[in-house]
Amino acid sequence: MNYAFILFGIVFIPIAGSLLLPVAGRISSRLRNLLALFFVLCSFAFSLTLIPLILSGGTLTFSKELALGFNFVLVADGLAVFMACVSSFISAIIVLYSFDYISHYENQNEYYFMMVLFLGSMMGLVLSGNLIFLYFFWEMTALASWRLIGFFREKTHVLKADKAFLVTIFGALAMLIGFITIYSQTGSFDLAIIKESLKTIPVTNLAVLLILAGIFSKSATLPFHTWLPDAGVAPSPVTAMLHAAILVKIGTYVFARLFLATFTLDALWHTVIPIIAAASALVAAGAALIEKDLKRIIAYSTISQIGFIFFGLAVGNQAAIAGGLLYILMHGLAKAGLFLCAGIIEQNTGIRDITKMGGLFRTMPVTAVAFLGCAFSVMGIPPFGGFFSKYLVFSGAISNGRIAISLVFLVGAFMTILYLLRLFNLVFMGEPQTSQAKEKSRMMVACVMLLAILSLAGGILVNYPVRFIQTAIQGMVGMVN
Amino acid sequence: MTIDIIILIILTLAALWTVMTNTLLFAAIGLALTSAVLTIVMFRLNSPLAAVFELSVCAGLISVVFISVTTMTQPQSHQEVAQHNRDRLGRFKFLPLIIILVVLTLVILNLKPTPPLTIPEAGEDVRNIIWNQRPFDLIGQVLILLAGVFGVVILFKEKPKDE
Amino acid sequence: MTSLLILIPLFSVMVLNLPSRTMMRRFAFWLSLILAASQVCLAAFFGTDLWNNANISGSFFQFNLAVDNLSRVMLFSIGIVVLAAILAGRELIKDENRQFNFTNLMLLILAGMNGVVTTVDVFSLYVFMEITAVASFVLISLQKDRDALEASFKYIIFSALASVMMLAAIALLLMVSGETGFPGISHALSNLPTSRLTLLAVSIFICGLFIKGGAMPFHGWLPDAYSAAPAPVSILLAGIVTKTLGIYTLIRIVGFVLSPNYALNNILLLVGTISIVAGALAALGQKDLKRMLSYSSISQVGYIIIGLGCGTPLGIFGAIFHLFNHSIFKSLLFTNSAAVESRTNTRNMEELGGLAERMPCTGTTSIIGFLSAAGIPPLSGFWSKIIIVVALWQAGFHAYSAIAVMAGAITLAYFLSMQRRVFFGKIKEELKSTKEANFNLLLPALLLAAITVGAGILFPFVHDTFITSFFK
Amino acid sequence: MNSEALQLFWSFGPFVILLSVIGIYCILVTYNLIRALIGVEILIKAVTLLIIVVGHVTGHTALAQALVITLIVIEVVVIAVAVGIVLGLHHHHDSLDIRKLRNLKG
Repeated sequence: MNYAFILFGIVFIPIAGSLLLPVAGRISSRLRNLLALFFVLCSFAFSLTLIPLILSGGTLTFSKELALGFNFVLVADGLAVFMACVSSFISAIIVLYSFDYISHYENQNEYYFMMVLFLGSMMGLVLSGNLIFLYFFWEMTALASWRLIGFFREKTHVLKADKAFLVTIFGALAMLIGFITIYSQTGSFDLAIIKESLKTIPVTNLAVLLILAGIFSKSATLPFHTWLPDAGVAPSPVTAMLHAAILVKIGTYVFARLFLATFTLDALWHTVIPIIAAASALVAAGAALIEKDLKRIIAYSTISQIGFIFFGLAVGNQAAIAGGLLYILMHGLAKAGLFLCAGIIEQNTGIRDITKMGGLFRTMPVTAVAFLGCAFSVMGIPPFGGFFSKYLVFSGAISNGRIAISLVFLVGAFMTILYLLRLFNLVFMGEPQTSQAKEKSRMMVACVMLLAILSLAGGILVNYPVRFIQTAIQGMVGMVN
Repeated sequence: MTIDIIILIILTLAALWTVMTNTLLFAAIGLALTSAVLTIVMFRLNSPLAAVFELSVCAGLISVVFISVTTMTQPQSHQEVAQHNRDRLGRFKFLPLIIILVVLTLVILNLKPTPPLTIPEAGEDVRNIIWNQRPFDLIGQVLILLAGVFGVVILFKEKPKDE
Repeated sequence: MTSLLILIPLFSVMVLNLPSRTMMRRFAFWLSLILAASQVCLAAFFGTDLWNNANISGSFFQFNLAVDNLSRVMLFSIGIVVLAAILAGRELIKDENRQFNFTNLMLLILAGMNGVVTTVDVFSLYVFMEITAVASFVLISLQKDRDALEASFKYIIFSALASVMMLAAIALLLMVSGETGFPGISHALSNLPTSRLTLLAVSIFICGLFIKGGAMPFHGWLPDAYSAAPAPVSILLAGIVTKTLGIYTLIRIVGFVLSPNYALNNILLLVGTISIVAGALAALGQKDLKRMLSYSSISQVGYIIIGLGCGTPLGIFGAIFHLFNHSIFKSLLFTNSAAVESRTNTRNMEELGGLAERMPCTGTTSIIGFLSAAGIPPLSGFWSKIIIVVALWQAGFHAYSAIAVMAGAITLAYFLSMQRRVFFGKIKEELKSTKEANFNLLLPALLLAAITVGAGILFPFVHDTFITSFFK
Repeated sequence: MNSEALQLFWSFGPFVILLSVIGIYCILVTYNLIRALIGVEILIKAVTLLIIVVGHVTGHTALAQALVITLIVIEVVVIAVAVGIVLGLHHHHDSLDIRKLRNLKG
């Protein structure tokens, strides 16, 4: 039990620390920035220390009994530690990037407060082993993202933030009803107990439907996807954080946590979910092809890629799940890179309409290279990391006999290549249209370069994450199958 | 017992007249009358102390309050009054109908007045109940009187704020 | 000891008015503040044993009073809301004489509400409800402006109707059980088969309480009274007065006096659900800040009623917890609206905007208040709502539970629109010179926000000390 | 509560119901503030009668009288405050007509 402090550290250092940041901001902005980075890195470091334990096949649990099945449980198994490492690491890079990006604006105290609070809630969500606390942290992430998207106080921005908040909360409330349905089926909110009592019987379809509504609203999948492109009004680090690295992955994580690791799903869902995911992937890719706003294109691309992740997770054999989880990592790195590049471009040129850009390769070479690297990874060009995740998803699906739906996703993958190349062409190639904007901040450029390099390195050294993921899958699926 | 029923019917008629009558002054007087008849009922039902209260406070004090308010707020012209009365008659003409309907329903439900078999004896002393068993209500009376005093001070004495 | 809760305010009012009033004016504010604050501290830190200890007050004032955990929660809420209202009143009621009257009426209302929550006799309950009601009629019409007088008159008529219903019910209960004490009535009702008379008594009683508490089909007076009253009085009315008069009494009667009754529970569930949904929808369409908060109050009261209506101990606990939370966050929101109104002289949300820049503290506490109302973690409103929802589900009322959950989205929608129209957005030219509210309005706002956050984050602690003692 | 008491009770009960109907009807249809108060008064009369009757038939006359006395005191205070408010409204509108007050909505 003396490892429990690690679990608490991962969750509560950022949450408690975030409360300190507005105070620190009054003293000195440098102190506040460094503290924010420190809290995020703390989470990352604590998560890393758990890796050896996981690789040796163990899990770490802390639990405190409360009445009504509201037990406060923190569980660190393979899946949780994987997600914790990925999201805290990407967050750390994004916080580093924000140092320069955000320094021009007001409300910085609130920004860092919410950023770190968000990360803390995310960690709480990932580690919690109880549905009520999962919901608790889920809503807290929605709360933080509401303030982050509404960072600029203009009316239209606030409206869009409100929209995002309402859609995700609507989904979350549906999910809550689903949780309570499960509670009435099993008598507890504790995941371990639920797993025990649902071993033989499938969970009711109503509960699955309601929980899926929550997951899809958070992960911006087809019927609930409209808030995500609108949320692009937020500062770029926020969009990177929300759209790429963390927020939308919450849905996929909860999907894996509940539907793969805890419940036995009805066979029906293994057909329905890939179809929804495919529709989502195609529609969003189509939208990305015709959209003109730089950040909206990348946002639609995110919606499309999330479809691939759900596809991998829903197919349900080991290779496909591994592909889905690897996808979370690779897509997180690459998409964060793309958004941060977009942030650099937007801040330096002052425009977001890609038809008015062009020729930026000459003035922003490093950004362009980083952008291309990240884009290759998202497209799935070997040897970038994105290739391996896509490959695993497809090979898993095909070996499972899902030829038709795989073909649909193949079209989606092809469209990804099309719109990303179109984007790159319009922004970086061709004749310069606006005044020559330079890359001003070294820190920001270094961050995107780091992400591009990591995308490449992730591909070359792909066997390390895959090995870890396989251990994680053994931990979760091994018992179900 | 028949006499009780007759008094109660008079009580109802008094209330009806209070509501139906044309001028506010008569309405206030009708209210006093209702209270007075109620007092008689209370006497007959073994409640003399409460009856005295009812007579002095409700039939007396409250009627005085109503009558003075009525006289303070009566600047209507003759025509207005006539128009007003026609209006009122239109709205209130349904009341006797409703009363008859209610009586019929009660008769159908077999809830008609019947002579009693026995009348129980009077119980404990009122003073004992008030002072020894329910002192909390007395404190309550003091409090509500204080609140009423503040209400009267604020509502009657201070000048209203100009708009 | 408990009788002191009523006697001390009573004697304070007498002492304040006996010598020359001018001399006592300055003193009155501090006296009332200290009384309210000490009530909060006593209720927070001492268990029920202290209150029910007869030795402290001696044998002279032996009233039939008792404090259980429900009363203790109410005493705490009463103290804190009265504290907030007194502070706000010092800031917002400029005229000295009027302020003195305000303070005196506050003391009377404090005594009245303390009486309501501590008495164990149904007629004394009525008496103290009337004291509170009369004091609030006067408080609403304190400024004697037109809207306030109208609202006050409307409130008087509705309240009188409710009182008459209650009295009739009390008379019928007296008929059935032969006495007016809670234990006696409870005993008599549990021993007797349900007769038509009992059913009639209970239904009239509940109906009267619905009017007093402003549940949805009976709410006609509430939005007017809340929005037309002077700002400090709306804090008091919305925060605690109608909750004590209507909702606390409902919980006390239904949860602790009457025996469980299937038909009654169904009525409660129905009325509660109508209040939740219709109140929230009505709030969506409001332009006046205080009217929106009033309709939101109706909607939140619905949650308390359905919690009570599910009839299980857990549901009743959820109802009590939500009652507490509601009195905290609703008085917080009304304090903020008072701050906004005092600085901008308008309550029309179309004319406001961007105030968060100028009034950061008010804007932030308002966020905390409405998130708690919408049931967003980690604030305390989340826990009470989830307890109510789980209790409903356990009791088998799945549809009601689902409606209650999804109404949270509507709640959030109108509050977000309020926050956007009042505090976010670009600041209007004429509001550029707005300043942050004064200390007397910030202090209660911060205090109430701290309670909301604290009770939410420290829920395990609240749970251990509070829930367990309830189910003892 | 025995059947005799119940029977006795119901010989008075109809009049309580009649008085309440009159009072409620008056409140509902009148346009005059003072008449609304008179309607309230009649309702209170009805309930006073009810309490006295209940005290009579159950033999708790003393308790019933104690309750009625308190009730009368409360009634006076409520009416006094209400009359004060009516006068205030009269000052503003120069009329007692409810139709002229409707600038607040439910």
